Amino acid sequence: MLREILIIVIKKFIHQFASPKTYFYQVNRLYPWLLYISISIYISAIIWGLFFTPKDFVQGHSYRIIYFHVPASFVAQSLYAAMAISSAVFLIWRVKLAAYLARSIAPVGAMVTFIALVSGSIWGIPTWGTWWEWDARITSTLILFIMYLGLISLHNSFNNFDKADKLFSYLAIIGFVQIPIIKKSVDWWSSLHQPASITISDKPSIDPSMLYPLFMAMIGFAGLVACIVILSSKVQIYIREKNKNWVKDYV
Amino acid sequence: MESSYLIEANNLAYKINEVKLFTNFSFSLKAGEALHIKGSNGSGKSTLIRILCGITPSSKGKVYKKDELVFSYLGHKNALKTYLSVRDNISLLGLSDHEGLESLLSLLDLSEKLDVIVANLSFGQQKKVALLRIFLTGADLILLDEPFVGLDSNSHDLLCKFLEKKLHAGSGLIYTSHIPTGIRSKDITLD
Amino acid sequence: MESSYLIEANNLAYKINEVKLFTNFSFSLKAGEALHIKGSNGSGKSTLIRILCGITPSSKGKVYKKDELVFSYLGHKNALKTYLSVRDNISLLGLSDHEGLESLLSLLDLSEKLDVIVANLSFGQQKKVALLRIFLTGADLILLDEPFVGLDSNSHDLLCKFLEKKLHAGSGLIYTSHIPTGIRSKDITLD
Amino acid sequence: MNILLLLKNEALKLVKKTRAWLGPILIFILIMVAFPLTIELTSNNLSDAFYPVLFISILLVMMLATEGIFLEDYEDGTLELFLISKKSLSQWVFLKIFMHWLLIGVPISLLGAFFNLGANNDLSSSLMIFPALLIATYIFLILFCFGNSLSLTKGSALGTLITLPLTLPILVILGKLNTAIIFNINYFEFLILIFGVLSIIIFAFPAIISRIIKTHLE
Amino acid sequence: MNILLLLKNEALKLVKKTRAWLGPILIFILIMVAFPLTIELTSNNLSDAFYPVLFISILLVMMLATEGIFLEDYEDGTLELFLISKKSLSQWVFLKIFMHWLLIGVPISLLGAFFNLGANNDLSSSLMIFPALLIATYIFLILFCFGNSLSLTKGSALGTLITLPLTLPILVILGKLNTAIIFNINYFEFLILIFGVLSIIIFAFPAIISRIIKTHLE
Ligand code: HEM
Ligand SMILES: Nc1ncnc2c1ncn2[C@@H]1O[C@H](COP(=O)(O)OP(=O)(O)OP(=O)(O)O)[C@@H](O)[C@H]1O
Ligand SMILES: Nc1ncnc2c1ncn2[C@@H]1O[C@H](COP(=O)(O)OP(=O)(O)OP(=O)(O)O)[C@@H](O)[C@H]1O
Ligand SMILES: [Mg+2]
Ligand SMILES: [Mg+2]
Repeated sequence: MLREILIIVIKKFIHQFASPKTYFYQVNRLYPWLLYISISIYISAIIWGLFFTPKDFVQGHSYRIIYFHVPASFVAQSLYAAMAISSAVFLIWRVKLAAYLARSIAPVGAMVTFIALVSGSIWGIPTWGTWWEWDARITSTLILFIMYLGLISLHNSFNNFDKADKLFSYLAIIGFVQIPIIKKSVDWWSSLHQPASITISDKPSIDPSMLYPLFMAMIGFAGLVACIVILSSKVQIYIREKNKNWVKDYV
Repeated sequence: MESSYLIEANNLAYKINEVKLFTNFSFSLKAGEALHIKGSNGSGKSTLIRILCGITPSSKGKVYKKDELVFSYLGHKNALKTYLSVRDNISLLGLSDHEGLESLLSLLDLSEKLDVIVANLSFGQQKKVALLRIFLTGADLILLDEPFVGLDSNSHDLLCKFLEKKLHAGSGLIYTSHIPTGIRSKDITLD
Repeated sequence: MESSYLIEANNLAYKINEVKLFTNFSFSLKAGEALHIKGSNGSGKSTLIRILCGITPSSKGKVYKKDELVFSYLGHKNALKTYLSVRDNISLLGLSDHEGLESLLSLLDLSEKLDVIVANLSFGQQKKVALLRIFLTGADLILLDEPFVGLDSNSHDLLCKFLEKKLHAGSGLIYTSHIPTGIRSKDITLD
Repeated sequence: MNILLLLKNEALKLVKKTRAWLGPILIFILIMVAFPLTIELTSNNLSDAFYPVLFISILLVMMLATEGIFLEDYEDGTLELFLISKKSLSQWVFLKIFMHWLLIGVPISLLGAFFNLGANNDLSSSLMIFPALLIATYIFLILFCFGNSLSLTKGSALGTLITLPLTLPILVILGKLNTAIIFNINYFEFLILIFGVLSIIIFAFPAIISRIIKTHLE
Repeated sequence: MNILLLLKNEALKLVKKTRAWLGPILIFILIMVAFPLTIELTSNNLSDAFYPVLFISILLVMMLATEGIFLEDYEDGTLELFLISKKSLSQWVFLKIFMHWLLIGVPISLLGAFFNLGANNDLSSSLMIFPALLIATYIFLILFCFGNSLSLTKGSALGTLITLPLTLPILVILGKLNTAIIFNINYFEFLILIFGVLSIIIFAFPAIISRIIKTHLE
């Protein structure tokens, strides 16, 4: 008896919290804060990294693209994880908001993955002397990109949103297997790409003067991407619920 | 008593992309009864039958079926493999040893077509093969979506007779048809 | 005079694998006349129509057509691309600018379905789209194989009216149907 | 009994539809016969290129074999009937995949081992590649079925786009296995690895696929 | 005008049916991306295997692109309507093949040249391979259409079996051309050879194919 009441209460709570409307207004309050803080972190990281760290022993100035490349590569995968989790939440608890979120992460993920690919390619020209190499990590990043595209086109090809959400979620969850593969690819396969433990210079671990700004850059970048996800999710909520009264009122 | 009904629908509604196809559809069907679903083209008859079968979920409302209800369904599609012979198509459902097969085949004028591949049959003959498979499966409830389409008057009468026999024997029947059938049934119209 | 006939068939016969389907089929059709081909399932009606169209060659006999006869044909298959919208299917025949399109669409209750892909239409709606394309093509001779299948009574009447108007305007019509149609026509029965 | 009927049905459908059954096998033979022609070669080059071509063509042929694997049953209404009959859809999916493997995957693995004999003139490597191909064909079949079920009504382009990322890791492992065979090291490690993958997905995926198909039928 | 409508129709059908259009292109990309992964590579091996894989996959992809090229129109009744309309069937076949080439053959030739850049890092060989691919894709398309028209209702296995012997000579010439490019000799000789083949079959085959289709419709 007590347990049932408890379940009902929890369900009510989840329901309340997971209503697109609540989410919409909460996120609206959060958004400016997140945006300004992330921008300032990212900009200061870049200023620190670009102007106040020494030139790399081997690569000269070209290594500074790291403040772009590593955050993008990292966030590209994290976004996928977030999307897969959202999808699982949708499939298990039928929370509509989770499906909206998952769907809105996909294009952002594709974009960030694309940035990772392009920045890596540009970086490859001075360092490896080629802009592309069929190496495991690079290829698997390309695959991640294709995966995002596949998810988006899967969702777009159904005009019945209910169906589209379910199918999207199944695929997103199954596709998660590639994340560990990307992560581990450098260790499992001999590869041109930087393994996690070895740095760009010949030193055994990354120099703190590079590490701290890199760390900051990653946080700032992640925050910025989160802002874009928020925007994208608002668009998604608008598309799905434009017939609902609260959306009409809001607009 | 609930349990005297074969199938019961309560306030069914169906929306597709937020457009209502039908709302508030309720009925109940006892053993031996037939229900004729009428309505113009695109009014949602086929969709309704699919909801009753449990293939499509309804947007609102519920369908109650008797426990362990065995039912068979034939939609606009015949579910025949056109590249297989009539015999193979029947044996796909494990019905090739059915004792009633021979007589039904000759009734439907299909005896000679047993080894012809379905693609080489005429439109009406294909429908008859599909119906034959329904006849052979014993079912408590038969759902047919425009079964009379393409049948000549002879086969039409045969189908009616068969269905009436089934009704007598205590099965239920739900069907759609744009042409009069001659089966005594409750009508219901979707608009 | 020969030339007053739209189409004339002389002693047509058709065998398939040396089994006769029909023999000695003759008729002639003047402008303004309709011919209703009757027969049980599998008697060869569709085959006959295809022979008249010139798709299938007959085993014996000949079909004479008026010079430069323009004719349109709709068989059991709708010749629609189900993955394209109704609009695209119409424009495949170059008919999307036809002035009669709008009014016909609303008559057939299809105005709202113009951008729906054909696969998402109901059975009867698909038939109506196929018929719509026939309506839009001006032809001296119309050959229809069971065009009334799956149509609700409203659309059935519309089709009859349209065909009668065409007959008045001097077209010829050859069709098959298992159900009574209400079009005044010569009958001929294949057995 | 029931399972037997299902198996028999799938076999009947597959065999009678030569496009679905003989087609992929013929195409595989075509590739393996044609590819040496495109190389102006010393046989050294030939055996260099042999394994990549073998793996890629197996991938492709499995893709072909599963093209429209559920589409026919979806379009002609068989799937709806099946759903109504209260039999287990995931069991049916499993049996369908299994039948495809038996009738296409196994012959192709055999042929692959045979062609390996031709290209490398080496019996032991053929014996080593055979079980790997057996496993790989099964895995590919399952993955492509997954993609095909997702894109059921939307054509196989989408299905391919979806499945592509999932098959690549397997290809990479096959590449490793190839090296392992050539240098005769670690062979069993990689074989066990793909076998492990197979044993995870062999039952899990049919269940997922059956849920996806149900979603489509709604 | 009439021709324009036909062309527009074929383009519309092909593009809307992504399975027929994007599918083959995607599969081509898949192969070219996947095959390096199967080689444990020094980039030397990679460019050794590149050309065979390129040619074989172009052959395959053209086969896929033409699979059921006439079947759909046959099954849904469009072909009958066409026959009645007194338009030239062989013109229609020609336009259909041409449209497939434009929408699938050309992109794939471009991609092939591009991947060649990736594998060999050599612009001049890419520029040389591109026209050869353009011609080869057209020839393959025509030949496979021929096979498909023969086996129209009987599935593509038969069609493949029929076409296979016809495509082999082209593959051999492509192999020669490949050597010609690498050693920079005789390139134009071979190019003119396949161009000659194309110019013979480009009009002859549509006429033959249209007769075959008519026979099927009877
Ligand atoms: C298109 C080419 C490239 C792609 C797709 C790519 C992709 C990636 C990915 C996926 C990561 C992992 C991020 C994470 O898990 O946190 C990464 C990290 C990294 N990449 Fe790249 N990369 C490319 C080119 C390069 C180049 C040319 C360099 C420099 C020589 C480079 C240097 C690094 C470094 C230093 C890391 C951080 C390693 C760590 O500590 O984990 N990458 N890249
Ligand atoms: N995905 C979709 N998008 C838009 N409309 C759809 C979709 N799916 C179905 N419909 C519409 O829903 C209706 C379904 O009709 P249904 O097939 O149930 O009709 P019906 O009553 O059986 O008609 P008929 O007598 O012609 O068989 C049609 O009007 C169809 O256009
Ligand atoms: N290849 C073949 N092998 C054997 N029989 C065939 C073949 N092709 C056609 N037939 C037979 O020829 C007849 C063709 O019938 P057709 O389609 O003309 O009939 P119909 O009068 O239109 O019938 P319906 O009213 O059912 O449409 C059928 O009996 C069919 O079985
Ligand atoms: Mg219907
Ligand atoms: Mg007929």
